[in-house]
Amino acid sequence: MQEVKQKAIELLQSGKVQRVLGWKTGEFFYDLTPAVFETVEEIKKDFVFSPFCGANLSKYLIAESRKEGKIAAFLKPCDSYSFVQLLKEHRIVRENVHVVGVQCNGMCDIEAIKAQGVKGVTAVRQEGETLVCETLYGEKSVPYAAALSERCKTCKSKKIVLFDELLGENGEDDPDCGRFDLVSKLEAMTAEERFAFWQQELSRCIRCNACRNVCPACSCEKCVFDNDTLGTANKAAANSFEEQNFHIIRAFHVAGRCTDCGECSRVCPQHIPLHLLNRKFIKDTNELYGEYQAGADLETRPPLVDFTQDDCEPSVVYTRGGNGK
Amino acid sequence: MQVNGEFKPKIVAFCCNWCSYAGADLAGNNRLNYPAEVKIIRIPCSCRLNPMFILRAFQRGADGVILCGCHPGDCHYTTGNYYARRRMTLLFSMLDYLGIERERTRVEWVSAAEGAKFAATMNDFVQTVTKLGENRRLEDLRCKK
Amino acid sequence: MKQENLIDAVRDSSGVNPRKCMKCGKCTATCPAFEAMEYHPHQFVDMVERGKIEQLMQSKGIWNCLSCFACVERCPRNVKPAQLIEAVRLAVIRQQGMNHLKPEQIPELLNPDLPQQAITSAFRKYRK
Amino acid sequence: MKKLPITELDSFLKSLNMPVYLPSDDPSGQAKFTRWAEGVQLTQQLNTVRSAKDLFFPQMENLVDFKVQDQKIEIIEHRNVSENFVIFGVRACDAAAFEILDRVFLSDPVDGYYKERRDHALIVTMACSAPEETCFCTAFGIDAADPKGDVTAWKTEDSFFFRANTGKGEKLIAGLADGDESAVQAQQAQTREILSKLPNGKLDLTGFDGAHMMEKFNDSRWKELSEACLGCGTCTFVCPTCQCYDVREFNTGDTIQRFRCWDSCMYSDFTKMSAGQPRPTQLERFRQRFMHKLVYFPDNNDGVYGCVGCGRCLQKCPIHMNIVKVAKTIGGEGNG
Amino acid sequence: MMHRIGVFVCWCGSNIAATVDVKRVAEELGKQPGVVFATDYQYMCSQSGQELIQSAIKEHALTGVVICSCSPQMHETTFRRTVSKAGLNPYMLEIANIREQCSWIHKDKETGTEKAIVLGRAAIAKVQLNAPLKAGETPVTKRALVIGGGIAGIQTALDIAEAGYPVDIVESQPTIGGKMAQLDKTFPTLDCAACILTPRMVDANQQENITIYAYSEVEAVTGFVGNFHAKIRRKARYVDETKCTGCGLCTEKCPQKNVPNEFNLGMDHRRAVYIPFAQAVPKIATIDANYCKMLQEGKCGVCSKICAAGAIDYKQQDTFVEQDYGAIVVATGFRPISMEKFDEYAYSQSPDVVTSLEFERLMNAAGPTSGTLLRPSDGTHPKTLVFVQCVGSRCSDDGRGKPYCSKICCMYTAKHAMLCREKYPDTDVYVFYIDVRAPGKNFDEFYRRAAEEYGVHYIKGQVGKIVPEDGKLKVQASDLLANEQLHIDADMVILAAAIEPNPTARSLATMLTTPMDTNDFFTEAHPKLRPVESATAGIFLSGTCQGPKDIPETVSQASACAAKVMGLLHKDRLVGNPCIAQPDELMCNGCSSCEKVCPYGAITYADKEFRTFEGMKVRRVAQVNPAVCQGCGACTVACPSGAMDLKGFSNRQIMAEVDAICK
Repeated sequence: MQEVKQKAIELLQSGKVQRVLGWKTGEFFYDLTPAVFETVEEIKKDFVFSPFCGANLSKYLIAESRKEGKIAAFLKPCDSYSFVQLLKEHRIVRENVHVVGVQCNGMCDIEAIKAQGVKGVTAVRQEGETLVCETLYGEKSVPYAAALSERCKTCKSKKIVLFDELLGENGEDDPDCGRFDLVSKLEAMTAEERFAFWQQELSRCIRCNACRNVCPACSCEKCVFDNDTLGTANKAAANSFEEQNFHIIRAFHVAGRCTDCGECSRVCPQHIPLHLLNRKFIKDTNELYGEYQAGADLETRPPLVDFTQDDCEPSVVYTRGGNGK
Repeated sequence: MQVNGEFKPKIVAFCCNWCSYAGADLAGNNRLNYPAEVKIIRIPCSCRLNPMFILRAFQRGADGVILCGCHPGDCHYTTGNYYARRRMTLLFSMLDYLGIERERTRVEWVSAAEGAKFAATMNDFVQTVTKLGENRRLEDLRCKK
Repeated sequence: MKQENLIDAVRDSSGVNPRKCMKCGKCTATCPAFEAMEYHPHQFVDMVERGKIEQLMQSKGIWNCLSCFACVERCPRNVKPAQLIEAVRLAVIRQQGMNHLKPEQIPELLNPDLPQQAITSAFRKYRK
Repeated sequence: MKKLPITELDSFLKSLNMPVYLPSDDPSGQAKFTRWAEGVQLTQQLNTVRSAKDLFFPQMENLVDFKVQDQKIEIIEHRNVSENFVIFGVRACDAAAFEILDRVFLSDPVDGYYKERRDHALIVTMACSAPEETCFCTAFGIDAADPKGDVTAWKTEDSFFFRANTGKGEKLIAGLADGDESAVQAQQAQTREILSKLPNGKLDLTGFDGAHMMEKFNDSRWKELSEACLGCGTCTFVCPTCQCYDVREFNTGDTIQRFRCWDSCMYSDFTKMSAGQPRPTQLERFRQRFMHKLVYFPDNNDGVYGCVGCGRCLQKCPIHMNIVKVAKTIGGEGNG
Repeated sequence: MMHRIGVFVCWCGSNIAATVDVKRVAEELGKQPGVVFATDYQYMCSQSGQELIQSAIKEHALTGVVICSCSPQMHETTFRRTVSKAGLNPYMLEIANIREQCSWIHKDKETGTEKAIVLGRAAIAKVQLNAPLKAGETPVTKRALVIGGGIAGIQTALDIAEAGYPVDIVESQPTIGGKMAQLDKTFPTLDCAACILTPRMVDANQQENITIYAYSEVEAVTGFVGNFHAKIRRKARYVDETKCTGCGLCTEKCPQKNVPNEFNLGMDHRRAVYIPFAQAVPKIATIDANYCKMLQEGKCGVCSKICAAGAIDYKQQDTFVEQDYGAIVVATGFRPISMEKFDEYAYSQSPDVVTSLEFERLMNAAGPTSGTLLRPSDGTHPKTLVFVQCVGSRCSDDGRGKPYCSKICCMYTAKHAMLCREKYPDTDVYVFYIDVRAPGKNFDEFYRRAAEEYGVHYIKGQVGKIVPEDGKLKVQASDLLANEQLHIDADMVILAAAIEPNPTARSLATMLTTPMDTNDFFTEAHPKLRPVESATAGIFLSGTCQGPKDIPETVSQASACAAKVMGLLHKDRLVGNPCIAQPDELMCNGCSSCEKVCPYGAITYADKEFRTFEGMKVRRVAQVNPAVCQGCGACTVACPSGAMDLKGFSNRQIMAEVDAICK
């Protein structure tokens, strides 16, 4: 962890970069904020890399890479996929970014810790496989694995797909991560059960747009749901239709572009498992059109802007996947 | 929509200008009957169909939405229907995943020469949607009477 | 059974639309039991189309059809005369009520000259 | 002081004979204000994800319909007359927030839609016994161990204790048996002990006032504070005091429905006008939110801040930027 | 701005008015917001109907027009012109299709009327959002490409060339001439096919404006009407075309003698180096690489040694020609279907069962028997001949045959039967027919002559099966008029095999993006009014690629096709379709999704400077080339931000239609 901070200082000191994109300390141990550091002093004071650096930094590079000078960005495996996807879509000026790949053992989530019944947590320390939490009500222990963010429990890849330099070892894809298990489980349900499941989940949506605004694939200049002239603007989730509409279209718009970084679900204040929508598209495209991982490279055509003459017909839906009768 | 106690579905059919719209015209030329519940919207190509239009139709009270285009390989614009095919496959799969009846959406390739197929397709689709009954799972109550 | 019902019954149970016939006569040309049938396959189709079912039901020829399906195989319009004949036979059998032939009775009725096809066909006819 | 065994809550709520809303866990395990019916359980959690403001100021409500028939337009106003209802289990922070909302909606011109609901509501607050580290209500002089409302309630191991604060409240609990206050006092002492230890409980807000308005406005550190902001509406939508709304129209085909819905000053189209966006970048929007809560609002409202320290934004902000960090960066010396 | 919309409801005589209450439609639509005028009229497309529209536009200051009438495919262009003459932008018009898609399919007047109102409402909703559009212009390349060098292709090419435009003919075979070159005599005049065809072939060869690419194939076509670009593969003949004199010496000396001669349908043999027939154009030898010993084994070289012109070139490779064209004519023709699936006719069991095209060669003086009719099996003179009609035609069964009538069989069978009887009066000739279809000029007279003067036995009924036995063909057939089953011992059976489109047509259609019907015939733009144009602008149809035709019909269609091509090539510039994609640069984020799905490469990107609140910023944004965009709309859906929209079919317009329909 110190190594990362040291690298940030070194890069800035050497003049290789003028700014550093990383994470800044908060009031607590867990409320870290993405931040741009311009001086060594700032870094020494506030730069932090810890198991609570969940935020994906790639999206900030859309704006940051267009500013004067070069910026160093610390990217975790997940973030690196998003970075490559954004490069592919010409959203980032590559030459202005110095990518430092940082390995990640899975990021923790304060809400996961609290879900273990730990209240008023003010500090935390790792002891082997255990997290010891200091709370307003005394010390409590939580297994490290239980503190992991939901998405990190089914991490698809520890590979940093693109970097200018790497801290630590590069990892590999994990095809057996089981990230589609929940999707399969849903597919195996009846249509009624699925409908009930999604109604219950989506009905909590408050249309705060956190999922959209954090999403590296949602980098439109103006979202169709904010666009008054297009006639598609939709500010409030007035009813279940608009909840469905927003999330279906958003998932569709990022289909083939979503790298499955899981930020949407992480930031949802209502804990809607939004990643299950994106993963459905990923699972479908993998099964129907061949394996495709957005952000894995700069060349492969995304499945929705590609085709083969013998693609399956849409009627495949009537017979495929879970027996939804 | 209920008419005299009988359920009459609202069906929106998006037809590509070159094949299916002409196919629908041919069905008319040949006086092939299909239910009046089907209303056709002309689009230049099946690839013009934005998933938002489909959801919009359901929001506004449609009970079924069908897209008709040139047969794969025959697209007037060479490749449009290939993209449409992927988009619709994924969209339909997503709707199904959300528990929305999968039979409410359909894609059928109808050439300009297939007036009979157009009529048969519409007859069959209307029948299927009628059996499903009113669209309840993707409805916007504000738009219902 | 009323006339219309009979026509419907024959059409339904055969699944044949006699209107598809273009009167080419290939069924009749190909029929090995031509001599034994007073109404030849193409006529048969025509008579069903015209609703002359009772006349067909009284015909002996329907029992002489071998059900070899040559007419079905070769019909260019997919009309399937043999299935119409079968449907007429069924109509006759249904009117006979429970007057079924038992399989064990069949050997006695067998004639060495009878083609194999006819035996198979007989099972189909009488086991109903 | 009245006492009610926990096991008898249901029969008590039923005996009230009017709609009761109380925080309950939904199937995903999150607490939200839910209309009580047989089987709806009071949550064990400290607070709801969304505040109680929804009950007076719903996220979306129709104001007026314009019905189009041929070339004529008929105007239909929506003025739903409310029946009396009870909000049960409101925490001190949310209860304090009602007073802030009242200052906005009940001052002239009065918001009829809000007033209608407010007038018909009976508020039963619930004292806190286990505050979270994100709580900082104490910074605003709110006593979580003794909240306001028509009735104040305390929940102990096995009982609820009720104290009426208003005549309406008096009537509500009149039928209950009297109880001994000592259990409540013990709980209050324990809670206050925790409250005194809250990491942000002594947030120093000196200097956030009208007199220092321009100084705060022009502070150079807004840039670094707002830099990571995603411009989503999470903080505003979970906030119990945010009260901005947008008025929009929806065309159902034959009717234009004019509705209002929550808006967020964090959104790029907030208060957009034909001339454009008065706060064009996220920095200005971000600054607006905190300047409003900490400077403009108290300046116009007898020093009352537009924040109650409920801590929801501390928990929910996707990038963990919040009012505490703002106050500490730009605010008083006392924050160390 | 609120539009002032006029609604015009057409009766189309009784076509619409019979099942749609047009008065009520006009009345209801007249109440719609924005509509200031609504009326009905008997024939909107008539002169007086159009005048009515024009005067209403002026009188009521209409800014948008909705016409409820027949399909826009029918009269959209007419009405656009109408409103344009009255000073309105032609794209301020929408047509509600209440004939083909309403009155003609609904029998109940109430139903039809209700639906017509909904369709009208949708058109009104759309026209509210229409914007005046102006079409761009593109130049026209004054050169035509004719694909296929049969009689259809030759005729079209000659007509175009004579009008002064250069034409290229691409023919896959070594010579032009097509199927007609294989025919013996032609009905109903009985003049010899070669005598009338070969002079036209020579004309084509000599016409200065015509370039013949024989033994060539179209490899790729890009572009659009007026601006096509084709890549033509010239297959290696292994003979230098510029040197070969067509003397034919090589074709006599080549030691490889056992190559089935496709010109005679495999009934005799040719050499590995060959000229298909004496009058071939271009008359140049071709080496069949599959059989040439030199090319296969590297040994031989006889032809090279004897060729005085030194034209043989074993190292020749395929070459490519690339050329721009303004118009493309498809004339890919037909072939008889395979008889493999018709086992009952014993085609594969007996050489004496032949197809009609084979029979043409057997009767032809240049054919394998030098024109003497002999049984292929034993070379004897056949006495009894049975002609079977409709083999594989009019079949709606499980894919053995074709559902359509092949049109030419009745007449050529009458010709064959007649010629047989004329040359060999000792023969018995039977024709089994289902119907005799002879509706052409002098056709029925011709058929009757066969029956009346030549004593051909015409029997109504089909042949059920044919069994070869003891050198005879046992034909079992029905005589429907006599209600008999016939048994004939025939010496030869001639099958009138159905015809089908050239098998390469399907891939060509894909390349040209031209629609085909389920039988792989090219679809004409309109079955009656635009019979020689395909639905794809700039692609024209000549001959049997569009449907079965005899020679006179083929030639007249070929000339009609030429006239259409000339009409196109005569124009210097083409007015394009203004309904094209347009990006909103303020919303575009330059992600390249649209570019990836554009079939025409019409989308490029540019870095542009935009004024923002944070100063000038450079962003990558999409640009559409209006001359290249064809308006399919693929990009509009690929674009996640909705920055790309399609003029004339905009997101808002389509959604307005959806709303109006679902209302």
